[in-house]
Amino acid sequence: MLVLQILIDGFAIGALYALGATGFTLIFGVSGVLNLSHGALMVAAAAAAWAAHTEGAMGSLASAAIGLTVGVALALATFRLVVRPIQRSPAIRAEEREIFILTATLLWGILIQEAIASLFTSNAKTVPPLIGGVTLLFGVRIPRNEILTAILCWAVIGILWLWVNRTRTGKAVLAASMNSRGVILLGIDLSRIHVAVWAVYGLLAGVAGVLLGMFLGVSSYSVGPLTASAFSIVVLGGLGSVYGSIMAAYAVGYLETMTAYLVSPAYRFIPALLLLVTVMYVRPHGLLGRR
Amino acid sequence: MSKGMPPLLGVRGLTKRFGGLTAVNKVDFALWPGEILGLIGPNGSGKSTLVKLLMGIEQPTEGSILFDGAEIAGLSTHLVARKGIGIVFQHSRPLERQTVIETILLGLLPDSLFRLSISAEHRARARAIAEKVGLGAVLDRRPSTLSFADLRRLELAKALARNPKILLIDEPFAGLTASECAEFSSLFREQRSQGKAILLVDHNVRTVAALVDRVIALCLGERIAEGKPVDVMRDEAVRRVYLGGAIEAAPRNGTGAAGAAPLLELRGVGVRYGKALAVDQADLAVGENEFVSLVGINGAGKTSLFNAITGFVPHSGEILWRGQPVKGLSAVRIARLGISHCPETRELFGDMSVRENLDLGGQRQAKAESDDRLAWMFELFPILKSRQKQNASTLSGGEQQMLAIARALMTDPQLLILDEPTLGLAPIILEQLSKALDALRQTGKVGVLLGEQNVTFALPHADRIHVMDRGRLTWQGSPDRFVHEAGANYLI
Amino acid sequence: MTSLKLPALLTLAFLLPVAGRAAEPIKIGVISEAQAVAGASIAPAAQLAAEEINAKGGIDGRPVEIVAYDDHSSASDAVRAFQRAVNEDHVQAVVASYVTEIALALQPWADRLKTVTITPGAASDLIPEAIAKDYAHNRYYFQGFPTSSAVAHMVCDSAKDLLVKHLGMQTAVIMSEDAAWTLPLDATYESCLPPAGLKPLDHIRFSKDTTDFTPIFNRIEALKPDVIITGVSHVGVQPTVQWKNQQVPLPMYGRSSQAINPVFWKDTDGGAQGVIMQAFAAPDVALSPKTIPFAEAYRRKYGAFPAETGYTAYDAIHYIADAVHRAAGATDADTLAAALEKTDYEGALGRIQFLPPGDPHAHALRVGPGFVQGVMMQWQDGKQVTVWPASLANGEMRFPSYIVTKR
Amino acid sequence: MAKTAPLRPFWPVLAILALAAFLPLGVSGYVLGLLTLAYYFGVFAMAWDLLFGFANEVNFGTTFLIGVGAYSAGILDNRYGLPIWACVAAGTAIAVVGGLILALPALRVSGPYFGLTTLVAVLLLQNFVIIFSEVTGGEIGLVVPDVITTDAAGNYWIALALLATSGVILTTLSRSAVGLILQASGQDRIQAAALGFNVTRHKLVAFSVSALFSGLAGSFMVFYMGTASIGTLIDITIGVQIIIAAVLGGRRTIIGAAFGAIFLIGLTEILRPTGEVATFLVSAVALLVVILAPNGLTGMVARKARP
Repeated sequence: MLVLQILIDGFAIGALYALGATGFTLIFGVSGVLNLSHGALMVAAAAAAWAAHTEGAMGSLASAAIGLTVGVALALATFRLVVRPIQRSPAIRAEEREIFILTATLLWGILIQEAIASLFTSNAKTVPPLIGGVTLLFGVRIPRNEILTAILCWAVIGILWLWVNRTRTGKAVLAASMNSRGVILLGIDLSRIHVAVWAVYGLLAGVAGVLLGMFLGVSSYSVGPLTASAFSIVVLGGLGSVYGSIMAAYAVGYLETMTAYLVSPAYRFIPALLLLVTVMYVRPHGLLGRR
Repeated sequence: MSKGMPPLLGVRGLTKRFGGLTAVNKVDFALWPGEILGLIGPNGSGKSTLVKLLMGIEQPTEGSILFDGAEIAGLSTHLVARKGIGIVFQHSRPLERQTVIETILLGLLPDSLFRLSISAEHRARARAIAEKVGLGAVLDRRPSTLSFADLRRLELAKALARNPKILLIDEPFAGLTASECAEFSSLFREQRSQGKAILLVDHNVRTVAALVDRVIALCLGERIAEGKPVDVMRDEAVRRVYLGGAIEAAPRNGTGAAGAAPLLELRGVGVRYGKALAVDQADLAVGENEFVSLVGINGAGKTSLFNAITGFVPHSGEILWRGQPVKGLSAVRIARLGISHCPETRELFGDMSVRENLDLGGQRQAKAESDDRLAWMFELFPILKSRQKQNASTLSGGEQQMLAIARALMTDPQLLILDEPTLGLAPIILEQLSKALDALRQTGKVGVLLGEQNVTFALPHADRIHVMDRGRLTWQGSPDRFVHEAGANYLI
Repeated sequence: MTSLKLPALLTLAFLLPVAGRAAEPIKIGVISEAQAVAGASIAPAAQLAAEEINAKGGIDGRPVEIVAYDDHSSASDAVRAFQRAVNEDHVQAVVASYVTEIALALQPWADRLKTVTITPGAASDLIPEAIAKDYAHNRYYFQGFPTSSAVAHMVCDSAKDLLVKHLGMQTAVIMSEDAAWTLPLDATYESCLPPAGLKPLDHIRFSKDTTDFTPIFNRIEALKPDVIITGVSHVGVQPTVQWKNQQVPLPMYGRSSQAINPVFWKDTDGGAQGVIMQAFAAPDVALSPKTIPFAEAYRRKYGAFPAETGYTAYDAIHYIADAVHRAAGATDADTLAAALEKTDYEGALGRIQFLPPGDPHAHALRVGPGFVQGVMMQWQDGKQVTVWPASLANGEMRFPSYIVTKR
Repeated sequence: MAKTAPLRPFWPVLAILALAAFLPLGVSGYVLGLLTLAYYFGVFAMAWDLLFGFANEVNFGTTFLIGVGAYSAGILDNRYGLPIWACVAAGTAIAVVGGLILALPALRVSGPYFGLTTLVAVLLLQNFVIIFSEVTGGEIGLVVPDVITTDAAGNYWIALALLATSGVILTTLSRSAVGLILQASGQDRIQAAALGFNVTRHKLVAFSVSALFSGLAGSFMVFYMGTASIGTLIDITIGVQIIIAAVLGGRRTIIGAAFGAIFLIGLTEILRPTGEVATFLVSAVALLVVILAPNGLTGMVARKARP
């Protein structure tokens, strides 16, 4: 019974973590950007969906759509207003771009967080679930929405996989993540690819944010922890490796869940953090790191 | 050479493997005090790895390095340096925030954690070293304001400050003018006269011939020749590496296209990297369907010129495509004009399959058209057809090169720029590549601008030859004229 | 940079509204957190109180002026705001913050800058304990909110009536966030629940950064208790929504600070249905004749009912004014503190008195029947229904269908 | 360029210091309090900049060092009643040990990987403070009963002295022989090693020095504030503010970091009347500076100073 509970609960959490981290790693893979406003994007999407439902009296699906739109819009804004000006700035040397992008996206994340707090207060919000009720699975009572969340997460990851492996744009994106110069050589417009990737990233972050808002709820305080968790998972899995991220997401999800069940919910995060430190020492480039 | 006394540096069986690749294979050599030894080899021959092994930057897989009789193989870099080996890196990577004098002082400082002040004696010595290498006038300037030659001087000064017994110098003359080369040469000779041993690393014998006492030639990680510069230049194995064997010209069957209006025309094109002049006043034209070869040793400026044409580096002068200037166009726009660039680095998508790589090349065309071209590519390079599902990174070097060419051709170019396709490839592969190029030439569908250091490979595939040397186009003519006029001088 | 910035600051100081010295207003600084629901009511409620006082002619003719600051929920920000209030804006007293961390951070500053300071919302027992321990240094500090141990006692007292007598419950699991403020709360729960008739089966503390409460609820359910006794403040929306989504068949009962806020229903999208929480004030419960008029006035002015800290901040301004009046207009910290210690004022919260200096909870609010008493409320269909004490109750307990109670 | 180029900012800085020292004669306790806090942040930012400039590592764990130092000092005072100087000394020493622990991953990993390890160090410390709340006071903070002085001017002078001393020592260090080696090691570790320097050892030193000043300032700050809490010392947002201050002031200039901190805290205070949106506005200004003037305030001043 306990084993089943851990298995099921960890599965849903892992799926959410995986979805959140996939976009983060995608953006790093293609444009080399560690977007520290990641958590802010997720929370903004969730908050927008919440507001559309409670303030705008929209249905679950419509408000979720509003959340996704906000996610995409903010991701594109992040790219246009923050990342690209820095990448193109003649005053910033190439080797210093990393610190500048980290600092600027952090600040951008704080801006979004403050805007959310001002508009909707810092209280936690929950997006209305797409479906209600609970169901019994092997004797374990699970909210239907939790099952739907896990399914949706995997569906989105699956669609992403199809997009990257089956469509022209997707393939160009994949190619750009391996060798951006090779893409230019073939006359494929890299800047359009970047826009496409940021849009897809926004969509992923939006879906992750809205689902998180349904499943667990978010507040403006979640911005930092969400960014930190995506960052950890992605680094644990190996930067730029989507498979690594998914693996790491489940490792962290199950470790946290097991700690909460078997040790104490008060220590929930500690084993995962220790795991992270250990992996950094043993495999400095993550579980599936390339180099 | 005083072979009677023990060498300062004795290298035996030195080997370095990176995974499956053997970069340095059982290399033996010795270096005596008061000697300048040249280490030559084409790109990818393992020179740089060898230097890194000596300096402790990479750890050898096997073999021994004796310095003054003591084993230093496997020691970390700072310990090797303290024994008395100094290095001048190929690329200047100056400390951006320190002045010239500070940088030289750095070389004089002991490795102490608690030393705060810099003694007057140190300052005086730093100044003396600066004067010696010709930096006396720029003591308080920062690297960003220095000329290219001064940056090279600074690198040398930093290494000299350590007063090493052995100096490893990687490509000392790249990017320098003739008078600057002479200046550096005399500095090296002076060091030699003081009993220091110098290992000069360079691409070819000619640049260092006047300076070195002895030369070792490396190819594919192995030592292939050793001796006096003139002997090494005459060595059969070395000539094969650089020239690829007997030089032959092959006239094109059918119509040549030299008379047609030029597809690509370069007028007085120059390329600079900061302070280094890589290409100077290049004039060149490629006609419709014409095959033009640009021959020159590594570092001559071929790649820079190609990068200028395809918009990866900015240029001065004029580059015209069908009479229209390309200046200001992005690399993507230029690629879309119909110039396909297949660089020496190949730039394949390693974790994608052969088929996916090719499909990406044909991405901008309609499906049917792309399929046709794919069929043609499989005809041109049959091996690719059987490797379709394999990841590009798992292919052999030759197969990767074929894939790179095929992928470039998939974009339906009117001009294909091929940069060093033979780099590091075995002779058997060269033959296959050669056949494919020949087939391409007979179709008359596309012009080719081929950059090569391997003249034997370049000649049969050319309607015209240009020779490039130190950034300048020094000779042009037909392949058969090249055999008589330029070929003999090519190495020397 | 220093030379550049200072003139700007000084200019700004001149630009700040300086009331005419002739009217000699009583200035009260209010430091709060507008972005947090629990803190957002503090400044508006204080302002309302000041307007009421001024409408009645002020304190013996002197108007009350509120100077508001936002501390963005940061202790160092709050310290700076405090310094600004005292040294720059020369306020006579400060009402500051519902966050315990900030309240504690300001405690030493009340002494250093000799300014009477009242927290309208921090519940930690540490605050009055520090005052009792070092009265000489902390005598300017008052806790305008009951302590967490008082909260726990109230939960136990009500549980005896509502859960044990009424529903026949016998066992409970305490679920609280791992935080310093819950230490005295939990200790009191453990000692007062058994006499009330509820046996604590376990005591689960969880990290306040927890977002997934499934393991916690599953652990609790496995113990088969009759009720979950809560002690949460940093979290609230998330456990509530997950409790509802997972249809945990146990009532949640106890302190849940966020649940008291009128917006909680919206934030949880109705997930709060059936949650029972302890509160010290509610808009429709006449704790005193002043409660409902204040709540209504507040709603008229600001469009929504105040949070719990609105009532305490409103009262705080009034009893500060009362103390100034009793001190015959003297506003130095010592006189004002002495006057505040003798406070006996009927506020919106009930009868306000501070425990005397000798008490282990010196300067904390006196709690109990006849004083600040509080209520138990339950969320029912978007409304907070008062279910305890019987004298104030305006409804019966009702639970969602998936919650199984014995009777 | 003159031969005294490195000494150029000396006189203006001295003038500003002199002016700063006499400030308590002319301004209110509020401005002093504000600057006191800004000075402590200035030390934090300088210590961060030292690590960034010397070791070339983006350290998200600066609040780990501050927190370890400050909490050690605070706990020693709160629980064992040690004299203040002993608490400060012990806090600083423990922070240095923390710095060495933080340096260990830096020897193996770099870039984002190192950044993450330092971030994790902060998160772990935060978790431990909460879990061991009986000792640390948990989320509501730790009361530090002793105080050096309650006088605003006194506290101001202590902070100013600390800022000036740290600034002088860190600047001297950055321009000294060992500083030269440290900077070379940070910029290009292979070249530095090829000149015979033990880069590993120097990196450890850079971390220790950074930790020393972070811990020292952190320890003094708890005695000034009278409390220690996660929100004021350890939280990631504090670390972010410190990084932003250093970048705003002009990275790799040491002294610029101090000005950045004063500017940031000053700006927050100037914008305080805007209430809850102050943080938003401050972040927006900071973001604009980062994007439009990447060399920060010192970069702007330096550019103006040039003809």
